[in-house]
Amino acid sequence: MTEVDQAAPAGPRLKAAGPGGRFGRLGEVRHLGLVAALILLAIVGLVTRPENFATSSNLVSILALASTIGVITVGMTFVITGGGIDLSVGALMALASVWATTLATQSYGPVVMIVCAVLVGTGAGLLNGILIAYGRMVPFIATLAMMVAGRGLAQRMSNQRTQLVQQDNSMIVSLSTTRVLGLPLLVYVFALVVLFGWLVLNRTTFGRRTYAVGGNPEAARLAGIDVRKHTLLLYALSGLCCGIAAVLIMARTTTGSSTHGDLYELDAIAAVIIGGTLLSGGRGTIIGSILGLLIFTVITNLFILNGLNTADQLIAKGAIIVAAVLLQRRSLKTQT
Amino acid sequence: MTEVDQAAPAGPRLKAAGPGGRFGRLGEVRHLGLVAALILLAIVGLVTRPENFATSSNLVSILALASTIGVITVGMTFVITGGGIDLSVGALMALASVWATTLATQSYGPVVMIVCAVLVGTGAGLLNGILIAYGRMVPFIATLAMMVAGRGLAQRMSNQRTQLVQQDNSMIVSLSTTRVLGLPLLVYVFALVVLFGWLVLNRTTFGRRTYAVGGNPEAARLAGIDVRKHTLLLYALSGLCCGIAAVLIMARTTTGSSTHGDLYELDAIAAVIIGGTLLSGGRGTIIGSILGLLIFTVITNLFILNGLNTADQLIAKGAIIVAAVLLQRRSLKTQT
Amino acid sequence: TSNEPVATQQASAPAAAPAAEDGNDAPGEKVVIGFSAPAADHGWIAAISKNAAEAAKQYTDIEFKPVEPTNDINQQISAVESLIQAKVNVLVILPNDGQQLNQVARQAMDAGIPVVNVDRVFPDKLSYRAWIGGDNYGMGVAAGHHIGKTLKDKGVSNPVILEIQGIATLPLTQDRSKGFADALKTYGFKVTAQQDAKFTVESGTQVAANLLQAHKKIDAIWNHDDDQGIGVLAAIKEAGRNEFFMVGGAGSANAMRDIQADSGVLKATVTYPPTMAASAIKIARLIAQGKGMSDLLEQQVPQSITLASETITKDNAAQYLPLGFES
Amino acid sequence: MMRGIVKQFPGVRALDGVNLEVRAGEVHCLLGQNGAGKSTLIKILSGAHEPDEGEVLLDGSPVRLAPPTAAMGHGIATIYQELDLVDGLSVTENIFLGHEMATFGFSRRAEADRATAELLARLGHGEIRPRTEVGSLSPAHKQIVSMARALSHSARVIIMDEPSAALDHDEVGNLFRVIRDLTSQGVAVIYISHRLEEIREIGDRVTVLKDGRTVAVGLAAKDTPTSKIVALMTGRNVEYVFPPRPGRGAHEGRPEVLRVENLTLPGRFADVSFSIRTGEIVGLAGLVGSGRSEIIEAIYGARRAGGRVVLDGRTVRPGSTTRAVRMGMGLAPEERKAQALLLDHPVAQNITLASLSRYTRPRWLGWLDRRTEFAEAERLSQLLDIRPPDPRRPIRTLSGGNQQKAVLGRWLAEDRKLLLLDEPTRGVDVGARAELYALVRKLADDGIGVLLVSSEVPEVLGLADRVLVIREGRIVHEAPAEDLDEHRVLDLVMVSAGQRPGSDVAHPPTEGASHDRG
Ligand SMILES: Nc1ncnc2c1ncn2[C@@H]1O[C@H](COP(=O)(O)OP(=O)(O)OP(=O)(O)O)[C@@H](O)[C@H]1O
Ligand SMILES: Nc1ncnc2c1ncn2[C@@H]1O[C@H](COP(=O)(O)OP(=O)(O)OP(=O)(O)O)[C@@H](O)[C@H]1O
Ligand SMILES: O[C@@H]1[C@@H](O)[C@H](O)OC[C@H]1O
Ligand SMILES: [Mg+2]
Ligand SMILES: [Mg+2]
Repeated sequence: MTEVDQAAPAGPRLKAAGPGGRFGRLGEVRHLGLVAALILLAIVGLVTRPENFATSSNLVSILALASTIGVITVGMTFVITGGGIDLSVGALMALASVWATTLATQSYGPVVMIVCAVLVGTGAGLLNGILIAYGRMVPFIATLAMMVAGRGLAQRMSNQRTQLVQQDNSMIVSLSTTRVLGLPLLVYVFALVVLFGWLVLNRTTFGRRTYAVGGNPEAARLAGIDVRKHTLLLYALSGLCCGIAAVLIMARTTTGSSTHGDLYELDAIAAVIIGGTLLSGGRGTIIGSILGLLIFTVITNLFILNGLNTADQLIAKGAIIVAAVLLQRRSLKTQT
Repeated sequence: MTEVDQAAPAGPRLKAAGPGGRFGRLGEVRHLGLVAALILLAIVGLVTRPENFATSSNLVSILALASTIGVITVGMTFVITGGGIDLSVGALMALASVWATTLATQSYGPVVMIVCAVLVGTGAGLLNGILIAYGRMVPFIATLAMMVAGRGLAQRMSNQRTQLVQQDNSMIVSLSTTRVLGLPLLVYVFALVVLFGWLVLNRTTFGRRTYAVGGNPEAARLAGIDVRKHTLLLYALSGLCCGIAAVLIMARTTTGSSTHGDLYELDAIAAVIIGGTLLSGGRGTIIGSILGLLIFTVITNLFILNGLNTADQLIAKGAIIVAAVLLQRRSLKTQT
Repeated sequence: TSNEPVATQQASAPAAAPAAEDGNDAPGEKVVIGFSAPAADHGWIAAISKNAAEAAKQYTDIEFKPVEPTNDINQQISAVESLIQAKVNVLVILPNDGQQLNQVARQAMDAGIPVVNVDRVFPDKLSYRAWIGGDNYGMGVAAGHHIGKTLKDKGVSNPVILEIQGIATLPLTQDRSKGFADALKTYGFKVTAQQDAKFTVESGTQVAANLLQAHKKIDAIWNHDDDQGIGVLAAIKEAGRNEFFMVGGAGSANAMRDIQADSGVLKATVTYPPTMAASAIKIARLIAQGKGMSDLLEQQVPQSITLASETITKDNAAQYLPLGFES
Repeated sequence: MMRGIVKQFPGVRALDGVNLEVRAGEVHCLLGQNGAGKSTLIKILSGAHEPDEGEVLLDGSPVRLAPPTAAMGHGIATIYQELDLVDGLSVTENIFLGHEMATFGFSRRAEADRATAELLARLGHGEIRPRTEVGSLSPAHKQIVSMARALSHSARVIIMDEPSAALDHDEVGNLFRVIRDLTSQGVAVIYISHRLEEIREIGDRVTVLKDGRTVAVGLAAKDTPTSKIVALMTGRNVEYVFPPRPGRGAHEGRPEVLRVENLTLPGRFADVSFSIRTGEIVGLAGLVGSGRSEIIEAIYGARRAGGRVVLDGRTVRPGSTTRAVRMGMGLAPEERKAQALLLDHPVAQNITLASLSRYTRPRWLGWLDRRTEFAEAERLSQLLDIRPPDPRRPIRTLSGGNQQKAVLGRWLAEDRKLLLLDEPTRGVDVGARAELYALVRKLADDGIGVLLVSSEVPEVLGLADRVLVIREGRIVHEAPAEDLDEHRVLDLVMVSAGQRPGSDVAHPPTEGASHDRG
């Protein structure tokens, strides 16, 4: 996608901010708008629902809600920064959750279930990667095909039914019910994935190469980077995240189902883009994506608290997204 | 999106194929794979359901099915070729259909209803364009916001009900029930839009500038093209197509509803991409998009003719998409 | 439909105003009722939300707290959690999927908040105090009997019977299909082909248009849902087919009017009334106030209430029309 | 006529009071080091940038030139330094982009194609077909299309920002013919080039820029001494000279770094065999399109080709640049923007891209020690005198020449066995050239092999130890550089290159540059 931005009459361009949190201050500046939008939403929350919004239990609830899709968003940030896109995330999460909750898998206990979910996600991600890196398919189409087929397979495995996590395997459910220092375990899983993602993207050669592969694949190739292998790994990483997300959704819903993660792809991509990652690749930050996701989650939470009807919610949501983005642009501008 | 393709070990590059049916022979070559895929699907149809598939009524039915989304696909081809994306198409079609079927609008008769649908679509498209071209929002986010808000508005206007086209206005419904030379009128509308789109994209300065704006916006700007205005017009055009599609869906379902056009954005984008338009802009053909769309429509038709269940349909659809794309790549290769 | 003459809209308002003399309707202690349902993306669900809200409005002692309707399980869980946190007195929940929301409903019960479960049922009885819903299996049975009997009477052998389902992944869809198949079996018939749609008008059109091509001669169609039925009928009209008859599902006012007019292929529909949401609110209020249902001998509200699925034909359409919901 | 032009970019004052005066019918040359502000100045003239201060006068009255359409309206056409063509459009469509021949919005395609064919013929390139897609053209042909586009405007002022950078000798002759043609009709041409001999040949007057200021106006192009011009540009006395090379036969008996056997890519090149010994610089001379870049890419593994490539005794598996780099090769590709740079990334990251694993702590983990990395980037950027000297700037904001230095820097971070340099001095100024030449020679002296492609024959002759002459994908001659001179090379290169004339253009005097070595 080419933003018109690039084509806009010169004047000081906004491009100055470097990719990655690489250069301290600049990195912060570019997220200022998102933080401002979040603060604004929080103020709205405090004003409209003083007794509910700022309670610790509500904040925990926001984090728990954000965690499944948050894990997926981390993987998506890598893929998009690396110049690709992954439409199959929701379907892969569903497939992994179904696979892990089949009777056969459940009979081996919770650890095997977790391993199964993670392997299924990673494996399907690898398949995406092979189609794209070695089959040279356009990422949009390859992952769309995977999305469609993944849901189909999940429906078939589950016989279109919801599969309950059995009593014996309730260890998995405890990820959502057990709290440490007031936070359910799954929030820690989410935090770990974010931390891990941030480290890899900002502090390792893998991360640096991701920027290169997304920014100018030809240059990356001529600089000796194995672009195909790298691309393959990016999709596998995204699949891995889907597998982890599957474990979290199993914990939260106590089920595996082919309907899990419906439209997650859109939400995850939206969070990543609103967080400042370029859809054309080469630029992106984990922090931005997570802030973007939190904005969406807080909006939803505010709506829940205020009991808006669906129609008004949607209208308001659209308006808020526009406002948040314009706010972000403005804050960037005044900084440069 | 950067395709890995670009980064792949060289060998004669595939750049040769020109944009548009522009370059006679070359133009045909690039669509060969799609045509081959269609023919293959037709053969499958003939073999599995000889008595149903090749009947004229089935072919008419396929065209009628393709027509609403087909019209939208034409607009989408312009937007994507021009370097953008439009996620709001399904929602805009729904909004236009609802607006045109409110009691107030219906009281003015079918012509006003049609004008209303077209104006609502175009107006909302203009708003998209303003946000993107002048508000400098990323197209993905701006049109996502419009998609969300558009559905909300549609729900609100219709009070979440399905609005029937009244008896007095059945002229609209006759677009679907009246046949000329065996084809329902809406198929002619579809054909006209395709023809119009092809002419504009390939034979007018507007069309050629669309390639420039999408392929190299900076070059377009230096060549004196008003990139912003052009971008604005592209989204308005897409909105216009949504308005026309709204008329067709009203004809087909005899209703206006906020649920119309669910996930059309994904289908339209997929058709455009499978048809060879680059998601990054600068390259695209109307013919390719329509072929891509027909492939999807025929697949669904075949599945239902053969009584496949949804799960298997989805799995097969995923596999067929992959096969079609690989087939297309292969046919391109052997041609160069 | 919202653009029908105003008169019918009024008439279709759920459950006539509470009879004044009924002691149960007399204002009691104040109760806060939390309400969560899927996104109102089609007529039936929209009617659910509206019926609930309107029922609540009739009582001065109810504070009605609806939360964001959503089709995402994860979000509905959060929504219910927020209601638990807000310490409502009683919850009315129509879950997107009973199994997936089971745990959070259980949490509510454990926290001392009684749950009234509507329509899609929780698998664990500890997760709800009362359930009210339609009889999905019964609906299929009713449709199956109507079709089976009609065809038998006509003396058709080996009939082509099509079934257009709603959302395939819902257990209620599977129950409906099972009932349908079981009933047809008693006549020695079976379903020739089955496709699922999504409860929306457009999905009905798309599926029906293709199905009509797959079967050149059809004897009967059962369509699970009258919302998508509008689209199915449009596709039939577009294809110019009329050699068969069709039975609908859920019982929308629109379908009933069509049946009454007897102008097309739609000859009957089997009900699945969204009035259940209004009843659920009343039940929730009674539970919270510790009252029973005055017509029953029991001191308490029953644990489960299944609404009968009735078959509506030209003969009784007029009588049921006021209960039909606008799609 | 421009007066007191100032242009500020965030953090840089690119132009700081520039004056320029151009007369009708003259070729006015702009000279200056990389980053001096030449491109910025002409972007103001073409309306692509708006000046912060200063005014532009046309025929004595002040004019506003932004946006580009305004400049075009005033008869100013521009060939930009970075080729700004649309790959997806045909040659004709690119040429008439923005001023299409159309009736009611419908393109008059046949007419436009005819006009295009005429323009191309005038430029001596009738063989480029109007309907060819521009993306499939070679860089040189793209440059021709850019020129045709500028001509299509029938302008009074044509600005050319390094138009000859992508052209070989023969092509430059053609270009000059066209320029003379234009000036004789009273068109003013503003000409930018880092090749002083071109200025000598075609220029009338010269304006010199240094650090965003005008340091000399209206010097006579033909007879201002080179030393004076260079001193004005650089503020010091640099001699445009090649470093001394080790004597004839110095490399004999040294081990081979590279051996290429029967390298063949059907339709592009065939049976290419040669070798490079440690410490040796081998030059590839040939016309544009003769296949030099493709040979280099094949050696590097970026293209699959038949035959064998042996590096330091080990066969290089074709098709993997990763392996080539790991084995010790480095490539500075021809099109830096498309093939080498991460435009939005800092200079530092562009420099360290190919040697990332050097800065990892446990290598297997890939954990970057960013301090070491940055220090290394800073060292190299100083070594190459990249300006402005701030490795944190996005490389997009550097001038073309400085970007090129960063690309070379990428391969200095790690010990290489073989460097493949494809047009390494394209767009690099005189001062920096001398430094680059010295650097390449030093690398060779330290024991690596260098394969050099350049369209400037003097450069190949001056820098290389041995020269391979390529014609139509085959090696037609091989000799020590001392045994060749420019005329001999041009003869070899052009025999049977038949269809193109161009020999009717006098060879430019091989001004001082190539032969007076220090
Ligand atoms: N968009 C920009 N943003 C910030 N700085 C810029 C931008 N464009 C140019 N500069 C800076 O302005 C100065 C002048 O650059 P310019 O491109 O005009 O140099 P030049 O004389 O054309 O050099 P070369 O010979 O290398 O092409 C340089 O320091 C460059 O880094
Ligand atoms: N992407 C491409 N598509 C089609 N033809 C190409 C492509 N790249 C190069 N060619 C053709 O291959 C031949 C050799 O090109 P190559 O770039 O190797 O020549 P060169 O000697 O390096 O010249 P130059 O100075 O232009 O780099 C030319 O005829 C060129 O037009
Ligand atoms: O949404 C469904 C409705 O449309 C169907 O007819 O009945 C059951 C509901 O859950
Ligand atoms: Mg320059
Ligand atoms: Mg070359």
